[in-house]
Amino acid sequence: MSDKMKKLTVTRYNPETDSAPRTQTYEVPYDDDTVVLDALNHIKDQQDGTLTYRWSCRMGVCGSCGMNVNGVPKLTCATFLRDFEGDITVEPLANFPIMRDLVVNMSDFMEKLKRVKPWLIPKEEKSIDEGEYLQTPRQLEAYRQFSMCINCMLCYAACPVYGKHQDFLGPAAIALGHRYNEDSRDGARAERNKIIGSGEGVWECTFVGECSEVCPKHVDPAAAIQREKLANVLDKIKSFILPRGSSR
Amino acid sequence: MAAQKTESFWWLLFSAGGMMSAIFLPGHVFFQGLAMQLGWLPESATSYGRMVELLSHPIAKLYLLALISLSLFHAGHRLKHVVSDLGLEAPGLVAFIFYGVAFLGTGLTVFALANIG
Amino acid sequence: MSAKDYRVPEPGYKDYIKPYPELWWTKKRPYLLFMVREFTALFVLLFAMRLLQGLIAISKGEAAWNAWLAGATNSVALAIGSLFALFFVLFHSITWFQAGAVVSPMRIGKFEVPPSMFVLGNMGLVVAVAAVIGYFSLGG
Amino acid sequence: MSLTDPVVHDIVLVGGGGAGIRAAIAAVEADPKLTVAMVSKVYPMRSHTVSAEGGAAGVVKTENDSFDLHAFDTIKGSDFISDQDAVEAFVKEAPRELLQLEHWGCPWSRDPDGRVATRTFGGMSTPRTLFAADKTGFHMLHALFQTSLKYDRIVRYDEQFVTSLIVHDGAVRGVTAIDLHSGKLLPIYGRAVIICTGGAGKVFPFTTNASIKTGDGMAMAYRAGVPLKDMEFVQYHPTGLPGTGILITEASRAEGGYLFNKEGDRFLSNYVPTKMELGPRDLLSRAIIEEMEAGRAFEGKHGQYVHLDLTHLGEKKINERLPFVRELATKYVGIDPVKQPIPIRPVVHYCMGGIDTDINGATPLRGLYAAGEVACVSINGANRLGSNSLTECLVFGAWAGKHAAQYVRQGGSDSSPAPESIARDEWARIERTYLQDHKNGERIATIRHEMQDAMEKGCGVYRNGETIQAARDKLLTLRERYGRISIDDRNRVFNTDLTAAIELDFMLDIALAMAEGALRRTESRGAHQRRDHKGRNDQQFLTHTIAHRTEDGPRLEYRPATITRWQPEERKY
Repeated sequence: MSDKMKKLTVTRYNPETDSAPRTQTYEVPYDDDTVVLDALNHIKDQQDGTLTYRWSCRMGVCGSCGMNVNGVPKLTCATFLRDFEGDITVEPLANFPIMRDLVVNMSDFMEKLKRVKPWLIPKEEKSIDEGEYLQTPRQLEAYRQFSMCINCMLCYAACPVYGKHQDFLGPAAIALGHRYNEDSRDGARAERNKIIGSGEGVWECTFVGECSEVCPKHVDPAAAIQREKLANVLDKIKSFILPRGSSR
Repeated sequence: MAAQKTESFWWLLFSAGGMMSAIFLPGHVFFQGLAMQLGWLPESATSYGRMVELLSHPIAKLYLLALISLSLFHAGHRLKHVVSDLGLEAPGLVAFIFYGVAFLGTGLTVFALANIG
Repeated sequence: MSAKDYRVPEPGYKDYIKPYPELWWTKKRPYLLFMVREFTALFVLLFAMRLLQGLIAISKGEAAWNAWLAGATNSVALAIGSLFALFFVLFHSITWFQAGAVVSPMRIGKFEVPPSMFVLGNMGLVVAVAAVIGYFSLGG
Repeated sequence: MSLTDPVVHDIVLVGGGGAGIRAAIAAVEADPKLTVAMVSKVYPMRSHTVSAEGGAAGVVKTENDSFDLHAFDTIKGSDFISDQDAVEAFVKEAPRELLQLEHWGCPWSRDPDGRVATRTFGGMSTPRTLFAADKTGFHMLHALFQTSLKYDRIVRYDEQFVTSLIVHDGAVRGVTAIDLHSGKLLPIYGRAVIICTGGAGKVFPFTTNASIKTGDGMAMAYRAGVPLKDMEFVQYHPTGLPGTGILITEASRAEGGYLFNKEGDRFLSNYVPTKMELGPRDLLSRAIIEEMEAGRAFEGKHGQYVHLDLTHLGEKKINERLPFVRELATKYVGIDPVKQPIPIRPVVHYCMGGIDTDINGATPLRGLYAAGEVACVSINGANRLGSNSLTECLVFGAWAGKHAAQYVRQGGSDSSPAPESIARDEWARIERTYLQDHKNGERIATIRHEMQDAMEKGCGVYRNGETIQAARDKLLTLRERYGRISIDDRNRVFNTDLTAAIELDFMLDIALAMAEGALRRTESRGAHQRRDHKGRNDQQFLTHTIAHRTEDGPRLEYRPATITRWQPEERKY
């Protein structure tokens, strides 16, 4: 590392001693390759072992190290210090309860994820001995983008609807439901729609669109949600016109 | 607060109205708004006789009904959310007012159109 | 035993929950733009009502129409209002088509139409529609 | 109170990655009554399986391929010390498991006719590697994790840091775990325990491995008296980004990428002329090091490197098959592989060794099973072939789960709870070992860095007796200095300073086992290359190294590798 130094103002919260979060400023050396996570690791290793945050893969795929950097939800392993003029503020992801320092409690999402049934429910069961379900590259392309979600929670931190209404299923969960709905092998859209099409589902979304802006994997959850809205309405119209046998 | 169960119905009207107003409203705002108010429209074009003649055509009636009614539902639905975004959480009342306006406006449009020609 | 009987120990310490700011939409530019987008609905509402007002005047007969028309022509105040309305209605059109490009991306054969082109194309449509409206409005 | 009331399950599973989740599903499907506690120090979808990129091998397409061919490739790749019975069983089960994943929704890349697509990996003689673009591990892990959500009997204990195995009367009875949220020690009892905690790449400084890969499971088993097998074999992946060690997948070579030295030569023609870029990883890593030593590598701010050139593949193919490579190279080294070659160098990637298990995943300790990178069956021998490890997670994960369930059904380890004192003693040990305040105590980061440095110097791509000895001596000193650590954080909630200290404790054990194994294997085989003992010595070392933990360091034994149908031959490509 070079001699260049950067000031990081980091949120600290220790539930055992603090009643509310406070901030602490550290100074770290950096060069062109230094990411925010490296800076935090430097602090933890050399200056203050009590600084608490999550991280793992350091290559933008495990989804652990999401934080608000200068107010914007970011994967800190892919956010370079060189891109910031002046000091940097590092806060825990917005809209989540803070467990400690930069660690947020995401059990709400884990609960919600399960509710959208994010697993394949085949149109017709096929035994493994019969081989794979056929799926053309084009059919794969129909849902591929929505299968790229790494559950990093940046979209939840960017979503004002979730900020205000914690019952909202939220961008990532709905996008994953959409991913299975769009999978040519799957046949359980109606079942998932019970939750995705409910009051806590797509209808709470006002399409602010920031979820898609901050998504590091270009999943575009906003698109998933709007498409689920449209599909839900079209289904209703269909079942209104053809009351029976209109599963899809 | 979870959204209403009927939300998908309102959303359908909202979307239809959004599309209608996005495509057609700018032209009307320009001509029936700005141009008319600045006196750019020739008198012959706005004469009572011509208006009635234009509006007597069933396609014109249908078009205006769709435009006005759906625009009202579009706007009502959106404003319902704006009010909530501004921090006023009274979903039942707000919905009643905005959708009420849209229904009332639709009724008046039907009534007015029926009385023309 | 059902799985639900198992409990991880209670932390005994409280997570900190930050209240959501009332004026959240003033905190970030994209949020503000979102509010402006939503706010366009007010002008859609007002202008739809204005059209309705004209219709009612026509339906009431020649005198009512002429009176309404007299109020509507050469009115600087109304013209300024219309200018605002035009701005917001156009803002609505653009953002609506942007949203449309997200909801159902357009393909022509194998070619995926990029959102900017989709918006541009649709704005062209708006202009064409306006020309038709103009044709009738100007007495054609 | 630092302890909490224990919880009881039938099977306790440590680790929530590819092998772990597969084991959990296999266990609950094998027996409709039992419950599995899936205990992980991270949320399962954060597990390191997520970082695997290139693919998973299996004879799904039988045109031009056979089980024997896959087995032979694997055995030859292993430099002939994999157990051939295990390899045969593995290759036969592989296609089934890959198809099972397909049935669970994994978005495998497809051929135009809708069948799963395959690519050729290093050391494989035919295209038999299934892939999901270049995010295979990510897609497999998420498909597994999301599928696991439908089983109510898989009870997740997320962010619970397991500190030790509970062993009583010669059988494993569960684990003790620090619940990170409360900071309390939670005893989790079960009638069988499966360990799927992955490898220990973090004992080295420069690795593709995530920060969580600290060998916890290996060390816990080792401390509980279970031997570690073949620990000296550590694989260097030939293509990592300099500086960060971020993995640039072998798939980039499978799709046609070339390696060039400074002089613009495809230098592999001097090393693996028949396979070139698709040679096995150990040979390629060595070739790159040789180029560096001969002064034919580029010099950069993070040391020497060579070029991985994809430019001739074209933008379309790169976007379709290698989008993640493009994303990583662009983001982390500022190079767009469509236009420029990527700088790469060998980087620590995988532990061939691990907990000594049989084909069923069973270890010598009653009730204890292991699968995935943490285990050594062994199918990987001295060098694993790329794309065998994801399949290994599935095949052996499933078998470990199934056999653990069977063991439980047959009574399992005695279900009467182990004495409470075990958990109490564990907490006392934690306080004594990690939470004591030593005046001018050692920082754990310092010891960790010195350990990693010692391992890189002593147990790198090339080793010799002296450097290994120096590394071993250094590790012994570090072990002693570890007794005087002083951590900054003495709070309960989410104490990552404490968990880092425990991880370092684990890693020191693992590093020592690696060094000891390397020191005593006086030959060169696969990933273990000694400058002072060149060439393979089949007479003496067609064997597995079995390391037992003692207070004075590892005690080694040797066990012959199982040879069935394929006799060792010279390994040429």
